[in-house]
Amino acid sequence: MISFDPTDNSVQARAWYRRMALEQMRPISRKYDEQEHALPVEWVDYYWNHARAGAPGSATGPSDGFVQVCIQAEELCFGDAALYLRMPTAALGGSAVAATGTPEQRERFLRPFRESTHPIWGAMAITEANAGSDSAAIQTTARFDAATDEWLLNGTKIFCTAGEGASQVEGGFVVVWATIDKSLGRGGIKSFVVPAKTPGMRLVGLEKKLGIRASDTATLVFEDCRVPSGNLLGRPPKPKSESETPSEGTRGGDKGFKGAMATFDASRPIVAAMAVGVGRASLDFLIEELGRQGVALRFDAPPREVTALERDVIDMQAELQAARLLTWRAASMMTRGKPNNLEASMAKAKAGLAVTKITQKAVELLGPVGYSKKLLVEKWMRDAKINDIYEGTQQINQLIVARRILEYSSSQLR
Amino acid sequence: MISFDPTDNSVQARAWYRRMALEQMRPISRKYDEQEHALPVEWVDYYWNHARAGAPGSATGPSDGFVQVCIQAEELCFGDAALYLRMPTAALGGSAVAATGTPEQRERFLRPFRESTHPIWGAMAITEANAGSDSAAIQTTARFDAATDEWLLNGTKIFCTAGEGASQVEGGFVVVWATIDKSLGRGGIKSFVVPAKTPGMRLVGLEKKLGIRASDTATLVFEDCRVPSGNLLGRPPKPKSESETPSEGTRGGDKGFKGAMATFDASRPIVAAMAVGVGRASLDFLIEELGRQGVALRFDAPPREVTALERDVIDMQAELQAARLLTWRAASMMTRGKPNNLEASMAKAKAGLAVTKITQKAVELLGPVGYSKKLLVEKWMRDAKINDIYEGTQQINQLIVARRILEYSSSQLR
Amino acid sequence: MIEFEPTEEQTLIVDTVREFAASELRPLARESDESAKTPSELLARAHELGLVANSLPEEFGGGGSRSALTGALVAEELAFGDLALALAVLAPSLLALPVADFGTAAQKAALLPELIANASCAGTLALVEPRFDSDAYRPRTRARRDAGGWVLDGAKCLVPWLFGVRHVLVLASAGESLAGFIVPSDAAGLKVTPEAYMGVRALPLVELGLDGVRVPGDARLGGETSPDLRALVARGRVGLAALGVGVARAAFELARDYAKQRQAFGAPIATKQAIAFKLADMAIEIDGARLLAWEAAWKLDRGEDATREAALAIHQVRRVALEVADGAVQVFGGHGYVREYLPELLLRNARGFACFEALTLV
Amino acid sequence: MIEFEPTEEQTLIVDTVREFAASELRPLARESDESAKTPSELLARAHELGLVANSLPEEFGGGGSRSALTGALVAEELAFGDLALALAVLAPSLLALPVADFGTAAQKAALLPELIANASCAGTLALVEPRFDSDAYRPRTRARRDAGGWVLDGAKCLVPWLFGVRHVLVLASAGESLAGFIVPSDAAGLKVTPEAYMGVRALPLVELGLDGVRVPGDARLGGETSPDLRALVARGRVGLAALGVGVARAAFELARDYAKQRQAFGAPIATKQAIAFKLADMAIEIDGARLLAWEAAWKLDRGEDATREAALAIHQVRRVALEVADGAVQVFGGHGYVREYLPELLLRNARGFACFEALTLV
Repeated sequence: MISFDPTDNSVQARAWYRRMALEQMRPISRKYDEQEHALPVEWVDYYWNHARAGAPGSATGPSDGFVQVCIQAEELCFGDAALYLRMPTAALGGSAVAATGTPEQRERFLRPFRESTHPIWGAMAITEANAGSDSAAIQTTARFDAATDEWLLNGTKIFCTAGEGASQVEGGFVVVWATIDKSLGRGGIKSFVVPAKTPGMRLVGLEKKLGIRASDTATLVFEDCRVPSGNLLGRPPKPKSESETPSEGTRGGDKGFKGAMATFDASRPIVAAMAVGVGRASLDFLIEELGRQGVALRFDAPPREVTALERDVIDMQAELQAARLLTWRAASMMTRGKPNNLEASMAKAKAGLAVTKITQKAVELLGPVGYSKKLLVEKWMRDAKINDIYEGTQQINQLIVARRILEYSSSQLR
Repeated sequence: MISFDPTDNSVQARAWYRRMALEQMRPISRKYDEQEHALPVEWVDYYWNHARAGAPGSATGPSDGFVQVCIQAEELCFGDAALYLRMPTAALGGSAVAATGTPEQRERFLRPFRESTHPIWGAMAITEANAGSDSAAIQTTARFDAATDEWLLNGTKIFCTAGEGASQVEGGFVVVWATIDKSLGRGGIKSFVVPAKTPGMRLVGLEKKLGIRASDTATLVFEDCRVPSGNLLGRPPKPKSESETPSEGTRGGDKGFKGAMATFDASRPIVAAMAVGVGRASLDFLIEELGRQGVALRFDAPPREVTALERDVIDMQAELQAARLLTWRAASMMTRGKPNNLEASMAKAKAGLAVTKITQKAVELLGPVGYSKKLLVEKWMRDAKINDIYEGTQQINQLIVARRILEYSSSQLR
Repeated sequence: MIEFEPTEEQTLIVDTVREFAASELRPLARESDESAKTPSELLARAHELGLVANSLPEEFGGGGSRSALTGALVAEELAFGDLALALAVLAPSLLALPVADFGTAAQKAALLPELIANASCAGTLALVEPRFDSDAYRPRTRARRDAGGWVLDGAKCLVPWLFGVRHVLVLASAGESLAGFIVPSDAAGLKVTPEAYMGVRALPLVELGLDGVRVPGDARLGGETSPDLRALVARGRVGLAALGVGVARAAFELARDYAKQRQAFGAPIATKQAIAFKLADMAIEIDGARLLAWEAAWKLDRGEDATREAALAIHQVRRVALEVADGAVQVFGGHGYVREYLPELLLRNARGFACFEALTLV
Repeated sequence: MIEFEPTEEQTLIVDTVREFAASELRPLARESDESAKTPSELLARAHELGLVANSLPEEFGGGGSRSALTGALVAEELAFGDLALALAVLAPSLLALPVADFGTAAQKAALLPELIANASCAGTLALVEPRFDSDAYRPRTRARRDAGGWVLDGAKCLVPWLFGVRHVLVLASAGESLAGFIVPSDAAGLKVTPEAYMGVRALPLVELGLDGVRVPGDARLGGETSPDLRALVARGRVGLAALGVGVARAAFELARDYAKQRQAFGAPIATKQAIAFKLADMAIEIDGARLLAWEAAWKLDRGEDATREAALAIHQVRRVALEVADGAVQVFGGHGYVREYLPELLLRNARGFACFEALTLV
């Protein structure tokens, strides 16, 4: 049935994370926006020690499944999106391991996130200077060294979120996309788990950014970086017919480019939820502040009296809620095991754009106060914009949606 | 120098056409919207007898040149865009003859518009069922019959504005785009003047439309329709080198596809001006009606008091004026003989879209009254939309602008 | 639990209505618009289907399964067929639902059996007023007490007036509250004038002049309970939002199919990003607007105040329906401007949501 | 005659300023933003160029060629280099122009020579107030007469405060009219607090607290003529509109060049319609906004009231500057989000136009 009623578990989790957002994150938002690249120790420690296990809830009661994960992401990004991205978790690297790794790999790489005595991070390294939206253009290579049964990675990855923590702190790891054979195009692209501090992996820079400054966006260089063959994510496939190329048939993991791309179907609703969280931070603050200034916002004002402010706020609310519901729908399909590639991209495209506009509008409506560094409204505008860019830009998600609704392949609609 | 000060001639013409708009056109707007396809006799006769010679003005005083033509089009479409399109003039057909015809052709085809004793029309027939924006895909053929020194036209043209008048009333003519050799692509496309009532040209239908219903949008069929060789617009070119294909070298007029496309650089600012006229009709009426209802519109209202209505109207005014100024700029370049292909498409794209939105918004802001047939506001919304479609859709004009600003050819940016 | 799947029963209803819209509404859309007439057989067939009766109380012959959410699902499917005909088909609920929700026992007994049994539309509702700032919550039409009854003065417009209307529920300001009065269609002082609008032309609409119209005291909906009918506005907005989603979906699907088939520059125009991305945006906006309408309907079904949710849903739908219909005209190019194709009709209809209030109810 | 060609003299000035912006402003844009400092040598070089002095009366050493239109042309070019530095470079006009336009003979004689001769910025202007609904026409900062002088109370923000400021023109409500008061920067009761904003970081801005600040009677701009300074708001808006056009043009050109060079899926991204059409829209909107700004400036030069034209121009520019800068970030993708490239800086600066008033004058 159609219902917008969260389960008790979700309600409880929402309240729990909201309190964390307001009490643990907001007070240090400005500090770590200004101290770009500094580790937000108090937050990292708090999360590792008090929040890592997740919100208290009934294991037996009904769950909103993946929708609850979205609610959690929304609440934490309502707190601070940059600190959310700096949380010590396996993050997108973990999603990749969970989605495409073997049981042994999942155990080996994810256990430390439960058992490590100090905070650790996971990350995913895909983008390169000349391979942004066009992941298939990846130039980082993985060459198999049969002598040592190792893969040698060579290349440079940019825009790797949490890449400092994941590459530098013992126990974490970076999932690196690399091609084992450029002639195979997408088919040659595989993911490799590179544990933190592996020789040959170097952190060469951290991006200075418009927003989410507390998040460590790293440039990582791989120079003859060796990882054991067992770090190629997925099971080495069964021997195939002779017509297969040897490199594809004998060395590749069983979930290559397509498998990796499929993790976007899970990550895009989360990014959408994160965007919604930032948007809500702005919108809630705006409404509260207007209230403090004696501006009531009516849903039933006489047409000739409706103020521009009122109409803007109604519009922002409608847009935010549309984005949130599209997000929940994509997540709900995920929970039910339904293919949600279309809906995930719809949610991401809508949320990225809507929240970009909502946070920009909030700055506008608050006048010089909104533009000032005294409030966080200007920061939320800067933070929000990333959601329109990463995990597939607005344009890439529109492209995916267009292909789906038109039933066009990627060669028919480019 | 930069100036927004119209010449005395323009001021006088504006007043003259505005009075015509209000006194001659508006009173019959609704009537001919309802009596679709009926000839608006009173208007046609009035125009032919009293307005054909143009606005009174000083022949020696300074002129705004092509800008004044835009002002005239704006005023008349402020009156009624459909009646404007039904005016007995050579219209786009005349522009083609003037731009690409020889002096002899100009004299032969345009003189009747000065001397005929009854109203006559000119028209341009380009579009075909499968060649809309893609004019190069034209299937109508022109075959040369050396025996009679005539061209034989075969094909079907749709969306021919004023096509009924131009094809049926003695003295008028239709300029038909046809290919003399499909293998030449665009290079094979030439324009032919087909006088009204030429055997082989048949009017087979008139479109029932959303708006501009008083305008006769015709479907014309050409079956072995013969016109003298001298009706191919332009001078037969000088003999060329042998490497030229004979059909191109010996039979084609000297201004083919490119010449014909160039007439759009003149017609697009006029279409933009027409759009601005319709938009102004809506916006002026809206402001007057709100005034009658006691709603004052302020440009300096305190931020928290600005009404949604006020902001909408400011937005409509800014958009309309931006469209108008872009139009005038493109026209002014035309007057100065400067290439204005980019600016003409900018004006058309902006005006078509802005006025679509302005007229839609006016209906909205006037509530049930705006939506009702009692006022003309709903008609203006229907009329306005054509400006976003003909003379190159919004998308085609964006494409032209994009190619110019990127310095891309039509094969680089498709 | 947060879920987005209709129940099996709802899916069944949706399938039935979709079929009905495809076979009975869509084929008549153009012709009814041109002739400005609702085919009377259509109403009879809709009555057979029990679309309205299904929501009304069992004791008076209805189906007893009232759900705003189901109503929204039904409305979208009908409007996907044709908006004007959808409004006509659903019109019997305009009087029946308010009477069922707010009426006194006597009012229910007097009106519901006829409204349920009768294939023609015996009742209607008048809320909108003929002025630019028609205010759903504060009509200028006023009701004042007089000699134990009420006297109504004012004007209404956009009142659906199908053949057979015998009563109209006139919403008026009674002091500070929004009250409804059941007025016979032949009441003295009631002047009925047919109207024409840019869109929904197949739906007969009238302007009502109320010049000292006298009704007895028990003509007030709910009688002595004097209910405030503000909730009706939300019910109207949710219904309209769902209809608007249906109109937008119709425009989107036409545009999508046309874009895949229409060739230009040697390929379907859908292969151009400018067209493809426009279609993608349409799809996204339609789905977002639908979910807002669903949430508001769901809230109504829980018996909660849905003023806010309904306002958000209709706000979004007003924009989305117009933009999508306009986009469809644009995708069709010149063909979008002629009445041989449906986009121009959808554009005219879509614009109506800007001023529609309570033209349908869920 | 309706024309769109700058005069030869204007073209010469534009070329000079464009060159200056390219060589002196653009290269410093990033560094000044990061360090939140205006390089003082820049002001000296701008002073040499006479950008401000050129508009001021000859009798006090200025160039005597005042034109809002020329001012708009100059402002666009400077902002194309960098907005914050453009505002800094133009800041001396904030006090000088109002004094030239409205000042008494004594005020002119006292202030203009220094403002013209001095390379540092000796005067500034305070209009905006630190609240969400800061109202250019109705400041809450009030001036009341007291013992032959005036007492000022209130608060201002977004006040440019470059090294060397000796006087600030405080705009305040004096009864119903908008009045200006020339206040020494060290006046008792005047509290100067540095501020930081999301954008224009290179420009030193302060909040001013005015707590019973007393100034003599002749400190009122225009003295006994008690001029209403509402016209200053229009002059500010026209200047800001032109600056906004410059910011948008900078963003557009960066995006255009990047799109032609950046490869994805085997071709420059500019060959994709989604990108190419976005660039086309940017170009169209920028040109439209520029023409609105020009028209308002032209009206000022005719000595006519340009309240309406200035309001339309700034309305349009607020939207266009933001959308174009945001679009540039989008075209740059991930690179648009990092401070290695300029689009993010342009986005932060562009958003400022929503609250800027009288941060520059023409």
